[in-house]
Amino acid sequence: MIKVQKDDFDINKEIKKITSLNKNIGGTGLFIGNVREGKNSELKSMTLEHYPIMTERQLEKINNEAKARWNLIDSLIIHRYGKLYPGDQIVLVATFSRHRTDALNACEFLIDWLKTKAPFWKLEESNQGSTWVKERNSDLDAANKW
Amino acid sequence: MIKVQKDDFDINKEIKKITSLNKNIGGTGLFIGNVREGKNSELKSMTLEHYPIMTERQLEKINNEAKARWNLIDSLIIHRYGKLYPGDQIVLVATFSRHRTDALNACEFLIDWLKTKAPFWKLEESNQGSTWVKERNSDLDAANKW
Amino acid sequence: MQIKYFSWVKDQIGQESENITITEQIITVKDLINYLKKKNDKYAKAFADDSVIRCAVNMEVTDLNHKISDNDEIAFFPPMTGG
Amino acid sequence: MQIKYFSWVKDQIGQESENITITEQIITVKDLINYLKKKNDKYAKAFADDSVIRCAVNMEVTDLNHKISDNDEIAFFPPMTGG
Repeated sequence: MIKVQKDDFDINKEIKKITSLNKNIGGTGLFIGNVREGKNSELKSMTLEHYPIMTERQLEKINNEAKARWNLIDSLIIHRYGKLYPGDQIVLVATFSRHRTDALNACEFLIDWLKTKAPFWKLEESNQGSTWVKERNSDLDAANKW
Repeated sequence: MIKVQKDDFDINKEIKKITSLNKNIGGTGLFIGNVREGKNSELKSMTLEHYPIMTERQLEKINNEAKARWNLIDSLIIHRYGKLYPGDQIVLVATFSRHRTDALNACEFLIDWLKTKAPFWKLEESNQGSTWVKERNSDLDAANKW
Repeated sequence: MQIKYFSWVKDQIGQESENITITEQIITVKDLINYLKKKNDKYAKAFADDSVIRCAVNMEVTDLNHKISDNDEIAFFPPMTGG
Repeated sequence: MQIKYFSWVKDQIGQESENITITEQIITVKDLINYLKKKNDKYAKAFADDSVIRCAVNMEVTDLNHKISDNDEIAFFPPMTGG
């Protein structure tokens, strides 16, 4: 399932919604991304812009790719947009499988692909002004390894 | 932190306790293990036996190994013992880092090592009787790859 | 032709989206960029370096040689930074 | 010497732990196993195949050649299945 939303999420509730439906889930892999404050607490806020509808479609595609590559019982991507503050949750990726290897690999794959293939752009706001976050080469490498 | 307990745990609360203390956590890797019902719903319950004190010591050692190998801000292992039922949570491994790569690798490492190095033994109870779960070669291979 | 802009491309051009009717012949995304660059300095600056511009046609990421038509929704943005 | 048993080793021997005083000379874990096997059939059966037995001395996993003394806590169990 794909959710693109402004609101925060409760990790436990989101996971339980899925694990309570299937008692053959043996392993759940999860990744949660949070807004970092920065070295000298310089970040005041971060605004996530996205491309509505395309975002959902891209996440769906990435999710389908994960389902094709690994044996997953289910998977969940929640991605927030709008104005967020240091410590806030940005993204949750969860993969549910009979065994841990599929869950963990698919989870890493999903977050790696999200980084460079999901149409989000991050504006970092500090006392020095606002800056759009640049693409990182390490993220490109991580996406290309799959 | 290491917790060996009979009681269930709330994933959200456990994660928030740590992320709320440090706003430089950018990535949290998580693995949750659940009791699987089995192909024909044959599993009625599973009793986890452990070796008190040694369990805590071994988990601490494994956790320290993860901290030595990756840049982690914090990490958490919760492992339950006693009688559990299909769908119940058995174990939570959480790794907190500035960046996702450290968090995800350390998380996989921890669960791989737990499988063969944490003194737990699982008794599966079904209508056909009780059987102690055997060591899996794939788990040995996974532990040895690190 | 519906055009959308995101991130600093939007900031530089000064608007999120626009509808344009094109009189001259435009076959590819690249042609559209060249057309826009001639409109004014803002566009010229935003599109000064093609290599940092990414594009989607009808919400599918494409390269700049992709063929486009009047009914397409074209979007321009810098590399995505999700997750 | 305090001895603990877990999982099917415990089931076969029929108890979780015991305190034994050893009269004959025991140097290694292996010697202790051989001593226990002579006690009765339950022990003999539980320890019939060394290769499936794991051991901890004072809560540290060791091999069967590890030296032990009277004050040690020795534990016998099958391979661990955590997680």
